[in-house]
Amino acid sequence: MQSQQESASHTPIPAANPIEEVDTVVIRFCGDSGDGMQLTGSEFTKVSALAGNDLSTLPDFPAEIRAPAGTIAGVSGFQLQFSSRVVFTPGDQPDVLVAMNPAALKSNLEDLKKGGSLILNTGAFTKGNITKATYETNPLEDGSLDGYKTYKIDITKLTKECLKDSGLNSKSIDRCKNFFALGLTFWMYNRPIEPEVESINKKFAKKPELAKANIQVFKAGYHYGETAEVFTESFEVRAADIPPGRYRNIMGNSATAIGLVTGAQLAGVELFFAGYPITPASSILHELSRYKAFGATTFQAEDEIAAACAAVGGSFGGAIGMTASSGPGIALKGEALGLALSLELPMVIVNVQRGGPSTGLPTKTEQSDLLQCLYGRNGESPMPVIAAMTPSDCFYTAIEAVRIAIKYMTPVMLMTDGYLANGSEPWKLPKKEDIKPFPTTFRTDPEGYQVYARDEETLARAWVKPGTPGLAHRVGGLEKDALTGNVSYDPHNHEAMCHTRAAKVMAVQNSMGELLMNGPDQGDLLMVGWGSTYGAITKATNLMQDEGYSVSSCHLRWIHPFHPKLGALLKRFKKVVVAEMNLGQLVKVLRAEYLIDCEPLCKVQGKPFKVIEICNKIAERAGKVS
Amino acid sequence: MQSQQESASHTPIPAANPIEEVDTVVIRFCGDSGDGMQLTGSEFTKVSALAGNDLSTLPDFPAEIRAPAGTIAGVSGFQLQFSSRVVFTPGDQPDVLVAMNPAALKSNLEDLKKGGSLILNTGAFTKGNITKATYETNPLEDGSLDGYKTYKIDITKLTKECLKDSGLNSKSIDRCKNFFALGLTFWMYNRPIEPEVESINKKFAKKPELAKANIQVFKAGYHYGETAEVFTESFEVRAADIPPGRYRNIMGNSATAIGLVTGAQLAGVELFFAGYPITPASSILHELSRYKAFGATTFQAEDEIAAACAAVGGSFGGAIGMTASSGPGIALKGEALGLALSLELPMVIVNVQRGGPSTGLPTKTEQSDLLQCLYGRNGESPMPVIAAMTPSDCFYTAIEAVRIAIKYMTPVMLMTDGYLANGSEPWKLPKKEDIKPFPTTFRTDPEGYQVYARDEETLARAWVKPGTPGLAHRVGGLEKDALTGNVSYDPHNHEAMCHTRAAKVMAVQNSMGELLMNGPDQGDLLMVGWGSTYGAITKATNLMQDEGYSVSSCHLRWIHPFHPKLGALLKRFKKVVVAEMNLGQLVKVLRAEYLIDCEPLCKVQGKPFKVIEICNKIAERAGKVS
Amino acid sequence: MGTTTTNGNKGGLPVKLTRKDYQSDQDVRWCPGCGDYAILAQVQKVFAELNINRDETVFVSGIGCSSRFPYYMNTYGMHSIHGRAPAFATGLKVSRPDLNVWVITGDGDGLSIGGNHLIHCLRRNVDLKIILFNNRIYGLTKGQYSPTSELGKRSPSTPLGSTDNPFNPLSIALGAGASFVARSIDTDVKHLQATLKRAAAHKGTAFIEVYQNCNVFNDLTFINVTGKDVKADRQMPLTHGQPLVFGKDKDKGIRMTPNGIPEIVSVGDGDGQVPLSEVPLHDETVADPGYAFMLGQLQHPNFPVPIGVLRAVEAPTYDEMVADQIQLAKSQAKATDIESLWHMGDTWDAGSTAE
Amino acid sequence: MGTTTTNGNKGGLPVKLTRKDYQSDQDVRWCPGCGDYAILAQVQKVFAELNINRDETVFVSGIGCSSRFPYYMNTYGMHSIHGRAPAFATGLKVSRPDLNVWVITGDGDGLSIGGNHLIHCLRRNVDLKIILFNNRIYGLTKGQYSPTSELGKRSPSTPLGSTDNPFNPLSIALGAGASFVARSIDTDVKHLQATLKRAAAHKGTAFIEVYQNCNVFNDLTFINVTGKDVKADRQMPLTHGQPLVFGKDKDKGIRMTPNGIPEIVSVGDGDGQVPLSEVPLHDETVADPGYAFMLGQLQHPNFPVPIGVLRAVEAPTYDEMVADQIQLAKSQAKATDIESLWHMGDTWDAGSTAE
Ligand SMILES: Cc1ncc(C[n+]2csc(CCOP(=O)(O)OP(=O)(O)O)c2C)c(N)n1
Ligand SMILES: Cc1ncc(C[n+]2csc(CCOP(=O)(O)OP(=O)(O)O)c2C)c(N)n1
Ligand code: SF4
Ligand code: SF4
Ligand SMILES: [Mg+2]
Ligand SMILES: [Mg+2]
Repeated sequence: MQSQQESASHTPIPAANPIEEVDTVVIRFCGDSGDGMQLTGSEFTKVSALAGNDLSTLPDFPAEIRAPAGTIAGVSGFQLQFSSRVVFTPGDQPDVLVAMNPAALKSNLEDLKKGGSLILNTGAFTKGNITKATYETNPLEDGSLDGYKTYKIDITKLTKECLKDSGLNSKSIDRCKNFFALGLTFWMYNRPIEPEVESINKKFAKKPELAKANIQVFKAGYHYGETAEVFTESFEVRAADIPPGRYRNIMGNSATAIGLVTGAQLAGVELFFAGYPITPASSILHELSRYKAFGATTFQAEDEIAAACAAVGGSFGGAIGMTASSGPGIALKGEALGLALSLELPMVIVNVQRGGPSTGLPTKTEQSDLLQCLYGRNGESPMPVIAAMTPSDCFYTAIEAVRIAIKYMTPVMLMTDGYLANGSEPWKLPKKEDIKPFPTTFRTDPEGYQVYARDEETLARAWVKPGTPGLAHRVGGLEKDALTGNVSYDPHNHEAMCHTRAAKVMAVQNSMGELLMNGPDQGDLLMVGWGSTYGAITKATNLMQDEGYSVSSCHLRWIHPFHPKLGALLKRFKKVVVAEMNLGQLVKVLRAEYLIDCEPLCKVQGKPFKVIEICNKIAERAGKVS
Repeated sequence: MQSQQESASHTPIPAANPIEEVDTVVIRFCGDSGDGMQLTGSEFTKVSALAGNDLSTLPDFPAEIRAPAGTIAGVSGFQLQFSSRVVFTPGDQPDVLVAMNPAALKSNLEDLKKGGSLILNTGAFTKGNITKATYETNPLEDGSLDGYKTYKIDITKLTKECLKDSGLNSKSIDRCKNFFALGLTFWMYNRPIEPEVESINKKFAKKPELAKANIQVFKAGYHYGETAEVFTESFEVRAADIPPGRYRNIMGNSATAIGLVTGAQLAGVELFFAGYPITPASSILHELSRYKAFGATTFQAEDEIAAACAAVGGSFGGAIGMTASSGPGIALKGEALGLALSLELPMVIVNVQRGGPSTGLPTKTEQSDLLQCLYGRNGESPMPVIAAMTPSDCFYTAIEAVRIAIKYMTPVMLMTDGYLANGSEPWKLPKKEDIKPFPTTFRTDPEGYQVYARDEETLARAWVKPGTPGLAHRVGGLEKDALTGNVSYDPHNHEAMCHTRAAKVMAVQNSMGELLMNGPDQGDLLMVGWGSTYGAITKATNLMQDEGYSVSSCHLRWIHPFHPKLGALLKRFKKVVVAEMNLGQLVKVLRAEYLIDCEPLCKVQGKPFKVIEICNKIAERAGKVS
Repeated sequence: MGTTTTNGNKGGLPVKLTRKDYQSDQDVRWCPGCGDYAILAQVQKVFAELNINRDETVFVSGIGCSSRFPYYMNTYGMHSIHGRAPAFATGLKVSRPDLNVWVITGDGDGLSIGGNHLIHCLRRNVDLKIILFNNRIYGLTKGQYSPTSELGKRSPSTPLGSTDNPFNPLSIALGAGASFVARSIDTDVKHLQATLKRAAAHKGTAFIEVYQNCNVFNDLTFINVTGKDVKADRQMPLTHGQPLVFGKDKDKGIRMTPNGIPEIVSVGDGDGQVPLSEVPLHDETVADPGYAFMLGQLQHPNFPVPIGVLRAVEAPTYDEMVADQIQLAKSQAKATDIESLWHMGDTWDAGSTAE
Repeated sequence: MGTTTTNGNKGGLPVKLTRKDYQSDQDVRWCPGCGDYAILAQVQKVFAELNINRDETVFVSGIGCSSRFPYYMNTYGMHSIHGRAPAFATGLKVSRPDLNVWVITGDGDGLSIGGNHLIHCLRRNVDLKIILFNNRIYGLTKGQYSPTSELGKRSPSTPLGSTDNPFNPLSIALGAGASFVARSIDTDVKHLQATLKRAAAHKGTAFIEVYQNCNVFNDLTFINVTGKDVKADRQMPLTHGQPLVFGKDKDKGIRMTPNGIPEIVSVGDGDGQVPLSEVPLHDETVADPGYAFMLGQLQHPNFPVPIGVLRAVEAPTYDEMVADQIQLAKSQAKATDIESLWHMGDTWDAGSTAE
């Protein structure tokens, strides 16, 4: 059996044939924050998507808004894996690295595949820039690039040449050079140029002179590839065999935002979202603020506490209250979430995790808030916790969060992370019929109303909108009588209420979907994951299964409570390894719950797992199928 | 072997002999909030302590400041166990219940031992009060008190009589009636009256007319017992065989406050405490604010967040920063604690736990913040967590918290609860020589200073006071370079720092005291506990050992990290049961850590365990020693 | 009581309501003699008088003695967490502008832990009525000094006296840009009723500070100003359009020097006196909050303490502006069905059916 | 650099320091053109001029672009968490009154999430110097509107324009009772230096709002007031003891009506003009904050924007009062050794040795 590891079979090897077919390519664009690498990357993504490739992207932002030009701190990158097969991750190692300046080269070269292609803008390799990048000698000359297929092109100069008659000033001209690089890569991967010309025209509609210049430079780059005899080959990546339908490239935070709106519509309630900006969660607030016409009201609060409280206020009023933040902000919301679960009101809290502790690594990804999400509240404070697996899965998981929140009258924690938030993939747009609505019933009947009386199945109390005649009532954070909801200091009532709140959350098990399995449901090794590690774990498992290893993987959408079938599944494997981007948090919970000696595979580097890292662990722990 | 269960052998049974000797008595005073029951209880405590009894007390406050007189919500109680033996708890069931009004009777009677003594102030059993207490019929008349030795005394009237010539107004006179009850109990337990007369004189030094009246009523109560032939016997509880020395009766929060001051003095640093009032933690702030002369600076902040931050500011300045709160306030401090552990500054956070979730049961006790204390912060945020066992142990545990904080340059969470905070016991005052100082060394040498360079043994970085020449440096919440402390986004540095912070906290294991064991270190059943359950678990274990059960108990002072010997110990028992006042939080952590199928014994009623509840569990789970 | 179940309330809206109709079935549990009783009673009376719909009213509070208030009102209510009531209320009002939302808070709840939410609510001008019960003490936690306690206040946490200058709640509110600011007194039944009515009628955030006596932990703290015998000289009741005068005989007045400093003048036609006609008339509607701020700063013993409405200006409310934007967005939207949201942006056809 | 190690600084105190001595070895990472650079430079220059001891100085900040400031100062420093810098600084200053503590914050950090700590710090008058970099935007999180952004501000979170009224930072500060309140401008080098010097000299909390340009997300937001061509007519520089006049020819003045409302007057000896001698003189030391509040409210386009020191009054500081109490307690204490603390209250002898 052949390994499908990304880097194995499709290095763009020079060949006589001018257009070689490859099945998977990983390309990374990097340069200074001001160099427009995010735009370059997303334009290339768009054309790959239109070509029918499956793909996955990962931007990498610097922590500063605009660190000094030319420094390593200011390097911005965008990685894309596109393929004629199903893609699970943005790729372990780029096959092609486009580096617009020395700092970009310095900080990205170690990731490039041995023998990979390196496109360099030599125009930026001035003495000053080389020093700023902390190089001691000029890498173009000191032999350090020997192991790579290096294309040295003075993009800066070529761009200038191309636009010398444009009438633009030199700063504006310099800003166009990313489109030269884009043109080059279009030629390399044999992409049609018309859609891009159109796209540039659209993007710069308000500045036609810039549109014109960028198009000119883009074409120049393309033609340079064609004619300059620098590249001896170009490649083609065929359309992937993906399910037919209409697609859209989607980033995780967009999918979350759209999913939240969809959830509210499926429930038939208004959406009230209160947020406070924080990286990498802010764009959920930004997106939702543009969906007013779809029933979303947004509120930028003075801080995260106010945001959480305002959301609870919204829920009390009969909207589905929501908030989103990242680690430090979630820490601040703990007290308010305790109130929400004590009031038993529905609510969705999104935690887009980033590197911690404290302010940590704000622009990097991590999964180290799991225990905080499960336990970061005073008292016995059970709350459903679920996690999204891929950028587009954020959509479905957001809907699930709304469903659980309303069905069980409880706040629900929806976990994603920086990798999902900013990463993207093609999303096959669902049909309305495919998604089942879950209409909400507000109680309106005063007859026999008891504020904390419960539904037998879900243990949820009734949701009542203020304004409903005859149902006026008071709720609060003090312990409540199990029926009337009046303040109660009764010892046995309190104990019963603690048990009931826990039981209600456990009842979520009764309406869960399927447990997500990949491979046989028994064997040597089960790889368990949650959240954004889905792609890497699944890909690695598939590869190693193909290599003959007895390994399966199981990915958890529901973390609290666990899926009812999980315990039995774990016990059918000799070994269980949990791969997570923390020091072993899910492992703790699984061990406590099932008394299974599962082992962590940890990575806390602000970066997602590489497929190879997981493969290595599988090779170490699993035997081959006999 | 004879059972030592409190209620077994010493009920005050009427006898010919006027003074019967008993070894243990549990008495509870209860009445309206305005009836002075806390004072009555603490006066009786004082005389018992002076008599050399061992003892333990438990007050029970209503949640309202002064709920309407006569209602159940307004009942205030004070329970005391005193004995000629070692006392572990305030007692499961009172032998004697003094109830000053119908509401007090209603809400306390169910706790009274079958056949116990009931002293009732019949003067308060008016129609109105009976109704307010939600009685449908008069309990004095409807036979509901038949199972008890009931003493019906019109204390209200007797007090009035006694003071009719005092010149006091009737409201003031009525306020004296608790001293009548106190006098009665003094007679019952054969206490000397002089010290109490002195104590009253001292207490009311500024209002001599009240002192006089109270003494008069107190004596009247005493003589009423002697002469009225209502009581046919009186009792004596001999001095306990306790270690010789000077004693002081101490409540948990006082012990914590004094311990914190002592810790700072042992470390040779200033103490800076920032707090925000919250039940039941406020009195730590109150006490410390009176210890300015002992090096304590206190600051009442605008909220808990500011308090935590101010404490970190104090630590940055070279004082030991401290804060104290209860569940909801601790929830608010999470983000600031994350910063403290990222800055690696010493700090002590006291969590005096109360009933949760949310505002919960503010005046009741609970242990449900354990997981919040362990995990309630974003990112990988390890922090030592320790817990005090008894009111006087709060002193030693507070010292231990300071020691760990400074030695390992880390915030430390010190957990107590409402039961410890307000409960009291005699504390044998230590000698200065008995407590080892741990002087702090501040770094002053600029030579070779690296901000995050570490001590090899403790992994602590150096503590530098601003103002030290040549050592100016900057710290912050972003990830830091492992040596220089400069901001670092390096992936491997981040991973290394996460591991180092965890390892540093684990290093606390190297300087721990002994693991606290009671009984053989192997057998059928190990009862594990932490915090305020110490008394009940130990007493129950002792009783059941005496009954021949194979049971030991182990009480955890160090919860994170665990004691290095704990794992091996747990494995030497067939069964492990963890008794805790929550739904099984320590159980989760132990299971995850040691993969041992330990079982929870939970109680979440806002009240401490009764010894009998633990005995029952032991009987269920342990076998008899053959 | 009929179908009464909602923690024991009556529902519906009978023809003419009385104070009792606004009382919930819960026992009121403040200390006997607490000023909170009087405020509760006046709110209930005013609500009855204004015939306010109980089912469309929500009381939101934080934590503190005063914050138990919602439990006693036969309306919808939420006893939330310490200091955050304005935030809950903002979320509620913005998502449900049709409701009548009142916030109850204390000097600790509203000005200590909750100060930030309060000022942000005021600057936004969310259409809420906020009553701050100022007893200059933490009642519920048994007597610690609060942000309105006087400098030097001895309390359990400040045995040698506090070292913090107090806030002036009115100044904080005006500094935040509040559109309606008033002060009243628990025991001044008529004045309190009138002030509550004014707040009820205001569109935007109405902020009322009520001097409230905590007879257990801070008895008589306002007596220097509220005492029957001194009241006339130490209070200056404000009435829109009426001169800024005070004293039993209204013979003293307040005006500003050109340097912007308030001074007391003797009013009358005598020598060195200022004629009544030249005493400034109180104007609640001055756009510049500086005028109201100047009034709010007047303090015993140098000046009389103003009571009544200091400022009441009309301004668009936050909730209204948000509602307008939603309206606008809806009216301009090409589509509002969920599928069109999914399809926003660049889409393409792919997979085997795509050519 | 010698023994340089402390995140790379020099220590000690050479004879005469220059701006460079106050620069840390860290690369400054703000966007090219950001106003923060100018403020950093002026702080460093002023520190050098005043020869401030670097080792006894601590800069504390929250989170935001501006809050990176401490990293660039060769002093002690703490980059804390969002909004809480005044709280950290309060703890530090109260426990270490000997240190010279400065707080750096932004309009989001200091007025949004951190508003409460700011106002409490101001009312307490802790001896801190607070510089608020007001760029009317959230810079670090990429351009959302802030509490000082104008109503209607379009930003990523308010695509149809914001619906919140902005705070006026000076009004908030004065409402909280600040003892020193000033405003300056990033690009006005001399004015900023002078203002920083005044703050450095103030005992108590000194609050300076600095108009700061964020050229990436909110370019030219203050240009209507700071623009070279309009400056003279739209700014009113304040100098203690000098008349409240402005305009290129100083021919316009500000004074108050008896009703407490500011008005612009034409200054001169002509008809309908007010002679210069009758224009009020600026007085920073007025005890009543109402005067400074009135100034702080003056806004473009109706009025000139005052820059400079609005208020500077002497008052005891919080840290000083705390220190005094500790001193007092120590001097009155019968004993201060730890054993006497243990033995406080009722004690007794027991156990077998007790008779
Ligand atoms: C997060 C949190 N911190 C602290 C408390 C404790 N607490 C309850 S009420 C209160 C202050 C009450 O003062 P105020 O708002 O003036 O109300 P009052 O009781 O005087 O009416 C405090 C500190 C709490 N419940 N929650
Ligand atoms: C608890 C928390 N919430 C949110 C953030 C995200 N955040 C960082 S800076 C900032 C606002 C910055 O605005 P401002 O204070 O005006 O500073 P500027 O960047 O404009 O200088 C926000 C929202 C955070 N770091 N921590
Ligand atoms: S403590 Fe004070 S404020 Fe609270 S209920 Fe009692 S009297 Fe009222
Ligand atoms: S984003 Fe704005 S405030 Fe931040 S560094 Fe850049 S220009 Fe300055
Ligand atoms: Mg109060
Ligand atoms: Mg800003």
